[in-house]
Amino acid sequence: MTHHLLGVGGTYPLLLALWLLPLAGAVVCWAFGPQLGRLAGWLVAGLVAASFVLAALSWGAATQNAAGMLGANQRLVAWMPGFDFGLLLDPLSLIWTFIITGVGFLIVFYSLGYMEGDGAFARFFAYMSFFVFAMLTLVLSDNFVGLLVGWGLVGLASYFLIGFWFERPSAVAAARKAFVINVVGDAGMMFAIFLIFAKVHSIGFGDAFAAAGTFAPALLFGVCATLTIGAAAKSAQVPLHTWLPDAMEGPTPVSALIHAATMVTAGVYLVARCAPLWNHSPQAQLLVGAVGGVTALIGAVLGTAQWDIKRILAYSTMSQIGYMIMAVGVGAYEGGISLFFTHAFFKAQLFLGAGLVIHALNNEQDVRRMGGLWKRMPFAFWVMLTAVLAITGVPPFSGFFSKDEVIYGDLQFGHPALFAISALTAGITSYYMFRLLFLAFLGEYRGEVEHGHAPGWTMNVPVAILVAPSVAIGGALMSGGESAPWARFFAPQFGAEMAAVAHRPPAISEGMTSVIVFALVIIGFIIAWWRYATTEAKRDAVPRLAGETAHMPVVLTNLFYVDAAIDLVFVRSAQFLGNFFGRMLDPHVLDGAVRDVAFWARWLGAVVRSFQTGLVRAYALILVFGATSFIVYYTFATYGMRH
Amino acid sequence: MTLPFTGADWSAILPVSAIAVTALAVLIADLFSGRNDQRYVSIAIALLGTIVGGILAARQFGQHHDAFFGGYVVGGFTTVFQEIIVIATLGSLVLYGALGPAQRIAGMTAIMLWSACGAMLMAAAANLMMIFLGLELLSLGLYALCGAVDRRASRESALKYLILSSTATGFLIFGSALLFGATGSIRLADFVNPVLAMNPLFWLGAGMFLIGLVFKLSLVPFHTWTPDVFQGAPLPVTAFMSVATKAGALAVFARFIYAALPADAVQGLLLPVWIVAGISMIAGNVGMLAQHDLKRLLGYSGVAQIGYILVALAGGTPLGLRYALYYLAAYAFMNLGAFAVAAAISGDGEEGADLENYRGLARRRPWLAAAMTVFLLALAGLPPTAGFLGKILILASSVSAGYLWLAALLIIGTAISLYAYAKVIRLMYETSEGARQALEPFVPLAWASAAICAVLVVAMTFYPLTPSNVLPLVR
Amino acid sequence: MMAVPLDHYVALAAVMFFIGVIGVIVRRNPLVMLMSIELMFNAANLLFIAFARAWVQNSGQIFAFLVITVAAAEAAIGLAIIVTTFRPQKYVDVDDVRTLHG
Amino acid sequence: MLLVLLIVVAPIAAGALIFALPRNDRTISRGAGTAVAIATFAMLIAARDAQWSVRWLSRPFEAAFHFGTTPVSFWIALLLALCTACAVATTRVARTRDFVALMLMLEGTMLGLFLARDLLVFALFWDLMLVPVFFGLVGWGEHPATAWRYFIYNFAGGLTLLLATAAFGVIYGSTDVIGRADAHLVGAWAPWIYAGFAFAFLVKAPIWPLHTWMPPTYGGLPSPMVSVVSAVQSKAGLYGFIAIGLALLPDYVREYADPLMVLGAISLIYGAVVALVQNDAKRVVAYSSLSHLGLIIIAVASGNRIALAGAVVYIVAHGLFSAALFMVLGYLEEREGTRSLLRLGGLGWKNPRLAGALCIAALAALGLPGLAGFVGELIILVGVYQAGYVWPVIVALVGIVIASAYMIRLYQDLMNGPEVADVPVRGDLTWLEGLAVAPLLAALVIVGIYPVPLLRL
Repeated sequence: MTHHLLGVGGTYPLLLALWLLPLAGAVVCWAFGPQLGRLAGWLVAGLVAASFVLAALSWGAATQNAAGMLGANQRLVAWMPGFDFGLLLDPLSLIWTFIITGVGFLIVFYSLGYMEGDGAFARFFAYMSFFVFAMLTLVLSDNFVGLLVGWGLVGLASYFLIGFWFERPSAVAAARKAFVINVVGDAGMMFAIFLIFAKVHSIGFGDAFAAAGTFAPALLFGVCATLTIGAAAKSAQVPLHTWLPDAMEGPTPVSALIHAATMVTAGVYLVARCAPLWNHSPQAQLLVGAVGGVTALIGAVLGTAQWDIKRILAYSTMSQIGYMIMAVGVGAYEGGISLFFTHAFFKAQLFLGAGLVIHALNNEQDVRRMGGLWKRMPFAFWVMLTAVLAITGVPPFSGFFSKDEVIYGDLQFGHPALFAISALTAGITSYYMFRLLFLAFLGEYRGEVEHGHAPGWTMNVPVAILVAPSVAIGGALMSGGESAPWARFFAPQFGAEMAAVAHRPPAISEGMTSVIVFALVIIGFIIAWWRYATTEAKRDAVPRLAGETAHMPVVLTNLFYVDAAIDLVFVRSAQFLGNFFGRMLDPHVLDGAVRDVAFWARWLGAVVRSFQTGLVRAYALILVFGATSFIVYYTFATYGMRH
Repeated sequence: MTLPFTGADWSAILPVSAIAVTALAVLIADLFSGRNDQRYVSIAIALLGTIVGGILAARQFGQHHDAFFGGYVVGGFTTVFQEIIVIATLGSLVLYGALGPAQRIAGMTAIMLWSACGAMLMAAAANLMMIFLGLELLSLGLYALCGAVDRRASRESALKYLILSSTATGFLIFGSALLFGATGSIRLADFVNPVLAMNPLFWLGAGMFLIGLVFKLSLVPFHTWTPDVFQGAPLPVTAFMSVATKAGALAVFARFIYAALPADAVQGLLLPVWIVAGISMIAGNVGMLAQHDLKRLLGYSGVAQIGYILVALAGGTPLGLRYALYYLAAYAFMNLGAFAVAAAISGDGEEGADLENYRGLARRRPWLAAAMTVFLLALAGLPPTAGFLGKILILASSVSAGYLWLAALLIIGTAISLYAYAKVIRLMYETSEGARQALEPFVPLAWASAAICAVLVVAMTFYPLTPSNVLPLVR
Repeated sequence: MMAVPLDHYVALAAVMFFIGVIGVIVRRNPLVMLMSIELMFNAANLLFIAFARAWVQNSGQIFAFLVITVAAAEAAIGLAIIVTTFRPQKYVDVDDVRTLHG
Repeated sequence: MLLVLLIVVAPIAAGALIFALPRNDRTISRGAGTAVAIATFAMLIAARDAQWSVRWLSRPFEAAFHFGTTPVSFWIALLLALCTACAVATTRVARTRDFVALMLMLEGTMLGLFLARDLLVFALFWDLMLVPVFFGLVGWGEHPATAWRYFIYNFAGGLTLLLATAAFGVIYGSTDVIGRADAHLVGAWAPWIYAGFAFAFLVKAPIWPLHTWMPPTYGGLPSPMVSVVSAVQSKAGLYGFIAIGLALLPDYVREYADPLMVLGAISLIYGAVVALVQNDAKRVVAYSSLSHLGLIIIAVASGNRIALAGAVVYIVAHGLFSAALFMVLGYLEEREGTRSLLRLGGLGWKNPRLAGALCIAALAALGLPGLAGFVGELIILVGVYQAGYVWPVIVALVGIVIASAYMIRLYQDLMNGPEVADVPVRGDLTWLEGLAVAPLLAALVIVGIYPVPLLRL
């Protein structure tokens, strides 16, 4: 069992700097945006780069493993007993930090060109910088509440960036949806925190994990399940995935950074971070694995039915994250993280490549109105091609190794059903990715835009840079199983789990699985080719696509009715209740009761006044009536007393 | 032959006689004073005399003496009631000075002084004859005062008051006769005889006697005269009635229940009174709800306020009497203050009675409006006024005496009453076009008395002057 | 010893008082109402006298005299008020006097 | 220490003095009002642990004009002074002089309430603080019926409080008990006394179903006053539960915790779903407070120490963000002449500062991690769960989700979307307005990061 997280109270000031630099950037850009102008972008890029450098410098500190204490630690503030806050940099958070700041830097740099001339240039970079800060908060916290804070703040940043062009009602709606669903996740995590705190009286990871063995199974499952809600909401897992496709309303760089590379993988981070909890709860592992598997499949299936280039990528992201979640769920932490790592590169590359296309075609996103672009923008074509090969897991591209680990992990950890699902998904993935590639780049151009504006170097350079890792990094780090640098890097963190499974070898070897998966990938490719890339398909593409659009299975066009169900069950019912209470119960029943009291008081007053007829004799009569009742009382009271 | 009375006896009635003589002085002075200043002469003399009377009465505080064979008790709470009556008289006389055109008011002033004497006699009376004497002296004066203005309403109020009040008096003396028959004595002190506790004649007598008192206290269902008479009578008279009559009757009632009842019969003997008090607290307050005439509204309010005071007495505890006195004093200031404001905004006639004339007062005369607000809040029992403290004292005594149901009725009644009082406040402070623009004249006397009352009403909250060692001197 | 037992006086007084009360309620002429009130007073006087005799206590008799005096004064004021009230019209009827109500 | 008395008297006296200014004065009264409020803030800090007392009654029970803060009331009082200063600084209503005077009197009376260490004084100020608001509703409110509903509803509560106070005094012998640890009342009467207190507190908070006076009142009052009322006056009831219920009658709070918790939970959900569909911006906030106060009631009912610490944080947090929300909405209404979510939209383009202020306040209200609201909610629920109540925690979490929905809706409908043609956009926040809201927002951030002082009970 790894007790390496108990580093509370340590000091590592570098960590503070690397954490707070982006925040400074955000504040400056937010406050002095107009004055800064284009400088804002460069400032943010510089600061993110700086914190990347700092992260690189802290490699040693993060990987140090002295006295059972892995990583570097910086304490921040203590609210009250049990509420100690601190930062933690260990291999896990280091990897995320690298991606957040590294890929983040590239994308910010890319945005310099992409957001060129936008009305709210500075605001965009303020948000981006704020997002980086928030994401760092998430991965660097050494306790659940800090994690939750980051969790909420990235949700806010994503809200701002999805709704960045907030004059668009669709963007506003998408932002609202994303935010609320993410809050559902936050609520789930809060509940997990309550459960944990009630048990261990601390919010620190260390205390919770140290005590993980002592949790009652039901309690532990509860904790993991509620954490899973958080992970599902943030990582767009079924059934809380519906916000991710809509999130594509945001600018493309945002989709690349937040909704592909980093934020949506927070769920993976969460499960990996809480490995000690999951390891003690097989049911929880099964739950998360199942969620991930189902999401991977559904995402892939829905990806085949999309026409919007960014939505295709969004569903593929959802599917890929499904893979990761499944992997870390079943216990193949390295595998999941490696897929996250490589995915960050090639998915960012895909989005940025798509961004090149969209930018060039004046925000045209429908692949039906693309085609033949490889002639117009060969650079984009090659970029996309490499990325597609990477994501489909064609050796020796990086995706091959990571996905291989993930899929084989299912078998290793004894989940053949999940293995089947993920293998199938791999095939579908290759189908829809090549479909995208063929539709966009092969054949004849089907759109109207004659010559959009060509992307500048600030956009091309980052994409070019990304090509390298998405091609090579898998082979460089992850080939060679146990002895691979990747495995050795994570050995101190997840070594125990790996060892736990080492002694039950699955039925078929890793090589065998690779062959099966690759065969499915080929099949997917062939179908895609046959449907979209044969000469006749290319010739009469327009009517074919129209026909396909018309005959698209309704269940797919309605996205499995998940949106509709959520809308009906939660949104509509809440609004109904609200209207009933606010327009019916409140004014007419509750307040009505009050008004009735007033009414009866006035009525009583009228009764009293009705005796004031003004007639002396009537008054005398009333007087005498009163007197009589007195006399009667005083006459008979004594009788009553005597007998 | 020599009279069987000692000098102490004469000195006991000195305050009353001082005021009575003052009344004569007013009449005489009126003959010799010039046309345009006579009203002020009358007022000045009357005020002077009343103040002297007040001082004389105050000097008796603590010096207990049963004058005239125990028929006239001074010291103790007599003094407190007499002081309240004196204050009421002063306040009302001032209103005479503030109101109306220069006219002969010497007569009214004198009559009011004599009525005050009657009330003061009631406060001190310790035997049935003295009670009757005081009551009639008070009432006869009031009949005249009510009808003293040449207005139809005024005459009507006088007639109603005359007939109803005399009827009630009839019950009172018939009751007195029965009491006399049951006990063979007219001294209240002789009624404490335990053997009477079971005597039906005594019970019946006490009952009919109480009818007379309850009428003067204007508790439901003996209240019917109150709204009409309050509305019809001239402003100063209403002010005087609202306090002095009640003070006198309350004094008699207090003496009756504290000093004149066989201990083990008190509960049963007084139950009807508590019941009508409870009814009054509700009926009086709901009666206020739809009124458009300030005097009428205050008439109904008086019905409820007396109910509150009786709640304090319900326990029959020494503290209860103190709180009743405290609340009565506070009530005197609230009411006199309210009437002073009314006088200040009525020119020659009775405009001060019509609530319409209060609309937007805050814009024209902010200070008057503020003072009126204080009085209304006090009547509603809101802080920072004596009304608030009085309420809590009354609640405390009723709770400790176990009369929770009265406390509950008090709470309910108060909640209702707020609506009526706050309605006037809102009238004064709302900014509507309907409000009249003409600025009310500055009336020094009325303003002064309003100011004094306001200050006292607030001050009494923070320095509750509840007269101590009252009860030992009741008998 | 007394010729007529005390109860008779009490009964008579009660009857007188009752008649007085009824008179006040039913008659519309204020003068008659005043008379009825006098009747009530006198009922009380009768009681006072009777009881004074029974208890051999003259304070009762003094009380009776006092009541008579006061009643006279009351009648005087009452008449004055009635006159001023009904001066405008030829007949007297309390039911006409009802401007103040509500 | 006389300073304590001064804290209470100064604002009231100043309010009275302001009437001496010329009738149509604006700037002087506004400035003076702000200065006085800030002065009270400073005096509060100076006199944190000081007390001042003088005998009031000796019979029928001991009572004293006894002032001094308790650990809880200190923060509420500070909040009050801060809100008043901010609200008065930018008052822009007809008859400014009178209004500012009222605001100061409101502050003074409420300070009296929160500094009172004597039940009777507490009851006195409880009724007294209704009066300025009543005048505010009469003189500046939208329609008179509101004034009645507010005044009589709360006065009814005040009366039960009065009766309970009297009974407490008679039975315990003294009302000089607030902030004393040893004063516990038990016996046959105690439950009824607790009931009397509880009714007053529930009306004041308000808690469902006694809340119907609140939406019209918050909607009708001019925004400077409603920001103070919603921020602080609504806390009087909760403070009562903490300082009187839990301190003097703990057994009965515990015994009747479940009904209290049910009411709190109902208010929480009820307010949230109603806020979800309101189209009047102020009413959205009004119903949201119903929901938020429900959470605090749950915390109080749980009686758990951590939950109470959280309740204090949340009381302050809610004060800050509701005050900020109402002030910003007030600025908005002054500019646009309407506060209907249906008519407004897209204001964010032209008024970034306005949008920013509203955004921060709204985010704090929906409990965004990192802001004060979150701290309160988290710690409260941690405590409530620790106390063994599971279902209220779940209800609260549902409420938090709905809160995010209606607050985001509020913000987006006003600031986002296409600009609406027919409403004029009259300029962004002035520097003064910005300066007035800034302290509240800053406090939200600070408390959100470092709530430690508030957590020391």
